[in-house]
Amino acid sequence: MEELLRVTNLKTHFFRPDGVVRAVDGISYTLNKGESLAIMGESGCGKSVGVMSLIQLVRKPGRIVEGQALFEGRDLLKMGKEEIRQIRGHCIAMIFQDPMTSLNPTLTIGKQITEPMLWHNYAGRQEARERAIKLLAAVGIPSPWQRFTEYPFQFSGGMKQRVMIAMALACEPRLIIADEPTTALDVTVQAQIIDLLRRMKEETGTSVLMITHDLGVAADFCDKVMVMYAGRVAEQAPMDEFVERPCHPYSRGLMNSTLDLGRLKGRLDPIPGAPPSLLNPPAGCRFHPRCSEAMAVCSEKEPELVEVGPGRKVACWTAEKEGCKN
Amino acid sequence: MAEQEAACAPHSGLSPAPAKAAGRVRGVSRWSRAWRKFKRNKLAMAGATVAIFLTIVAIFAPWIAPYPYSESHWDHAWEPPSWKFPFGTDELGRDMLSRQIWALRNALIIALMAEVVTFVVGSAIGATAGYFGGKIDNFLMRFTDIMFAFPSLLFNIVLVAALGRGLLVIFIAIGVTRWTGLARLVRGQVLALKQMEYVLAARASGATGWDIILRYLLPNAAGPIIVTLALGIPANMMVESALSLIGMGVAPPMPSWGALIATYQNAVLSYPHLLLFPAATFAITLLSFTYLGDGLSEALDPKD
Amino acid sequence: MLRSIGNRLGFIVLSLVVISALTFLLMQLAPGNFLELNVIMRPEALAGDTARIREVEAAFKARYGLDKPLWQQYLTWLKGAVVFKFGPSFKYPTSNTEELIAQGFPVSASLALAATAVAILVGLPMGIIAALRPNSWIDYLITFISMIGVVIPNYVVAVFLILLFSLWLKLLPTAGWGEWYHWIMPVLALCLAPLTSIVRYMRTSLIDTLRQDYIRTAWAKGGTERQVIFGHALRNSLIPLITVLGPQLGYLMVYSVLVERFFLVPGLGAYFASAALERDYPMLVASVTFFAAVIMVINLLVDITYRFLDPRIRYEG
Amino acid sequence: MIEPLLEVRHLKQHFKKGRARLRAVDDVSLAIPGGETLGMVGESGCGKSTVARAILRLYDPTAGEIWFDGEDLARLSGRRLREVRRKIQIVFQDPLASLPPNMTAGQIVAEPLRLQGIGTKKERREEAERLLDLVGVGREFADAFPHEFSGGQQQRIGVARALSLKPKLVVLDEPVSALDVSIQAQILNLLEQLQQEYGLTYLFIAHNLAVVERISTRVCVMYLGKLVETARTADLYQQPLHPYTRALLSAVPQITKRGSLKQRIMLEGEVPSPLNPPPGCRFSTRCRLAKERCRQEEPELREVSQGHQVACHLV
Repeated sequence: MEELLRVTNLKTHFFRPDGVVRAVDGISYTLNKGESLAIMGESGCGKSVGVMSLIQLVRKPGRIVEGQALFEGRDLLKMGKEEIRQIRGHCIAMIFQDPMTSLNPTLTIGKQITEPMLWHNYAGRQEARERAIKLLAAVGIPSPWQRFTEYPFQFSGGMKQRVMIAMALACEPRLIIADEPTTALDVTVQAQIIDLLRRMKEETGTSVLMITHDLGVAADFCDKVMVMYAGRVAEQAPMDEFVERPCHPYSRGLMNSTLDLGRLKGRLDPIPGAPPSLLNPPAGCRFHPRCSEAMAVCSEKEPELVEVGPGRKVACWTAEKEGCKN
Repeated sequence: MAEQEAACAPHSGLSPAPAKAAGRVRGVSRWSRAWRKFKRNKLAMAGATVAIFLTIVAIFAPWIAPYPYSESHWDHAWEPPSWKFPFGTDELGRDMLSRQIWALRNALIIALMAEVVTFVVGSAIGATAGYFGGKIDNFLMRFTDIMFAFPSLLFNIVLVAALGRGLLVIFIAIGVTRWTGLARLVRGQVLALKQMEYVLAARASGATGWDIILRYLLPNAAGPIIVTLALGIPANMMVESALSLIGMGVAPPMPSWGALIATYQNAVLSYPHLLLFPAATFAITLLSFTYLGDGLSEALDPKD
Repeated sequence: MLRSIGNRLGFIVLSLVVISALTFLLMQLAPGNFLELNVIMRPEALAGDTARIREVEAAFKARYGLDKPLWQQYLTWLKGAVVFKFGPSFKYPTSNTEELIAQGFPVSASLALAATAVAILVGLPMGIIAALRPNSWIDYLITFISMIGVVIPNYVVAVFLILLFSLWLKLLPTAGWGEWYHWIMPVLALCLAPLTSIVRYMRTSLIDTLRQDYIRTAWAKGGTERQVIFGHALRNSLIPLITVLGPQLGYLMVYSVLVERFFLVPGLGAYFASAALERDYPMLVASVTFFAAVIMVINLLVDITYRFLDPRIRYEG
Repeated sequence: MIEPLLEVRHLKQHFKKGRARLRAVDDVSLAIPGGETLGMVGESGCGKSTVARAILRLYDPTAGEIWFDGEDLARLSGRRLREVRRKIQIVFQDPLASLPPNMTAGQIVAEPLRLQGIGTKKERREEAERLLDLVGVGREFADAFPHEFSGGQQQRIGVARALSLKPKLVVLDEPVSALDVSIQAQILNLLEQLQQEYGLTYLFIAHNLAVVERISTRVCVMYLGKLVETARTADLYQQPLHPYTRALLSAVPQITKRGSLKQRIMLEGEVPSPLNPPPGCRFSTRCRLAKERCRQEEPELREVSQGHQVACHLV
């Protein structure tokens, strides 16, 4: 398979008056053409900042400190303002979490969908209009001709997210970044949106980076998974293997905390404590204060991300010693 | 929870639980946090310092002012600033510094008393409307809207024209035209707080109306109310001086900034100090109180 | 939409009735009345001749209908007010108050409009620049200047303007009316307050808008700075700006009272101030009602424009 | 059948919204036996939170009865209501919004005791510290303020406050929805443990079906202000009868059955506005099986097997 994106040692820090928040602190991963990768983790683990860095959308006081992100062989992080602008919405499109606030309330849906096509000279005015209406129909919006001239507040939450998807697809991007695309939606609507995303992905062959904290959504949609903890990568794996056999103790903890329909068992076995402050993360492995398998070395040296199987990498001293357990 | 990562909200989401030191953990209340923030704000601290200094000067005006405000030194009329009369003298040889100190005292008394009126009327009407809602709310808010539509400066002038130029009349006049804003604010706060889950929790535990007002609504609505009142002080001073500018302020010979400015506007070319000094001291006074108020509003901003 | 405009108009009428009635009533409570101040107290006129004083008083009262019961006086006044006839002034017995208003208002209104225009032309770019470079030295400078405008009343500004232009630079006469250059200082003095409001509003509103999710969407779509800032952010901050400008215009009308006096501009303010001082009640009641009406109508127009510009309100009514 | 601790009969809670009428809860009946947990699920705007607040008498019910411990709460007011209130407590969704920012953790937990006039100040303080230990916050944090805690800790304080009056019934309104998964599991464990220790009865409201399945003895499903199905947990999850329940269950993405969403029952559209609910069965606009009858006649909730009630013409 052809490689689309290779991120190496990406570091994005926030320089705040009270100190440096290491939101993303050296993450590396690859994504192939047509693949979908789930980036998972809890609030504040850096998953959003990590992908926003790719298209240089991190706001001050945040700054990309180090790293490389090769997209079709070109480094996104080294690009100038104009160069990265031509990537955004054209080669890499985004879908955001909250469809309610992610659309401009004072512009018509039609204008907002045609904008990326006009901005990138993808199509002329008339062509763009026709394509936008086609896209609206494709994402399942009834009477697209009429809705083209309507405003976001006239759409329900699920419909807005469909519009966001249509907008992302406008210029036939090679990569779609979906940042918690269904978190703000009800379950039945969430299912509709995931289904739509899957269909669109199959039809267009685009790759997807999906950020989510919902293991169910990730397992349902993605081919690969990357688990992040406190700004670092804990584990990377093909989804099937991960679901069967999570390797990092944190991944296992997540799995044990996640309730699944029909998976009744005794006491839940959650991870104790809470994620650390990124202003001042613990020394050694960042997970060690909450880890039941921590050893002496864990509090001293930070484990490297090592390969434990085909496409599987883990950053954990136990795995380094014994490979993947259970 | 909605993911609030550093990119979206750089000031939230990452603060850890209170550090577990040996023994008890001392919490930091919102008030002490606000104070720390206020102390860091240099403009606000400067404003506060000057404002406190001016307040002390106003309180002790009879002892601080070098001369009585209406004492004439006939042989020193129209004098420019000198060691004896730092701000010069007027046509009757009265010391301009002393007159401005008394003007400050008057302005401050009127501004503060007007704020008291504003606070009492505004919070009573706003709180009643917000707490009871329904018809009472409707009626009170309609009334507030009408009063709000009244051009306040004109209403002040009419009131003073009708009731005389006494100190009492002036501050009541200013107070009764300014309460509408506070009433709306208090009503909004009460309406919002009434729906807060912690108030619902208190009601579910059997809290009565008074418990809720005294322990929940008041302490939590205090911030915005304090800010509004603080910023009302310079605003009131402006109204007071506007009134005296057109001759509807405190009666002479009691000095007032507006009257000082009005009196000497024609003398500006020959005796600029008679206009420059009052305008400057007045401006400094207004600036200091405004910086103080602005600083408070930033420090008490609940957003972070 | 039409229905709510109708409601608002009804409310304006109600407010005007309440305001005028209140002013009318207050005027009756007044301690020194026009006669005492202007006729009786002047010794050279009547020299303590009590009979003569009574005569003059009775004639005066009869002329202005003051011998009738209060409610009747008010109703008569109200009837006239509906067709913009406020009756004769005390001070200028030969002119009706509406004539004086008609003379003064255009001057005050054009001053206020000119000041607003200057404020918009200067304030908008200042606010936008400050918002685009928050916490830079230019932002601090603009914020500081605008702070001065908030706190320093226009007549104090007028003092500094006179000191600067007339005393030190000797460019302009201290006061006067009729030539183009007479406009400079009043407009400058008046425009500072609305300018400040515009700068402060524009700055906070634009900074706030730039933080919105939909702006992030626009960046992510690949918009240039011009496309995102002017096409998305500015547009959304400008719509509510008119709700800030409306009240400013009304405020300017009232506060021009102070500045006009200062520069001897023959606007409504001059009449109003002297009416208050000399207890010219018909003039006071008429001008308070008139000012209130102007302010409320401006606010109504602002509201309608706002509803028209913001699609959310336009469609939901 | 044993006498239920809480029985709600034909509860209606309507709100005026301008000229319209918002039927947030429209004729809901339910019962919870002592010591059990009733789970309540449904999508946003279905009225589940309104039911919770109505039970706590935070509203005046439009119609219906709320029998608790032999008394009809819907008819109580004043002092008697205040006394009954100590037996029912609530935990809210947003952990920070549910704690007063001007009080310390200790004060917050002691507050219900103070409001009910129980104990001296010192005793209340002692009890608050004991409760803070119990929920895993630790008494050494009694003097810290809500904003100084993490979300999970804040929610624990909320639980401690709810327990301070030793209630019989605790209404949990989406208590874990705002928390990260690892914290969610901690709180769920705590709730289960407290229920066992103190014999508490829960009304557990959530939109997460897996969480509800885990903690509930019985489950009821709400749609647009109506109860559409209720049954023992295992019955409901294994044999859902109402088309809405089925769709809801199949819409949940599952880890163990990857790609299961591909075979799910797809629901068209979204929930209609409760200001203007459709006539007949409220689900008929989105129901694939809907017949003419469904669009005209409103189905009653009826028992189809032991303890399993459904409101659908087609079952």
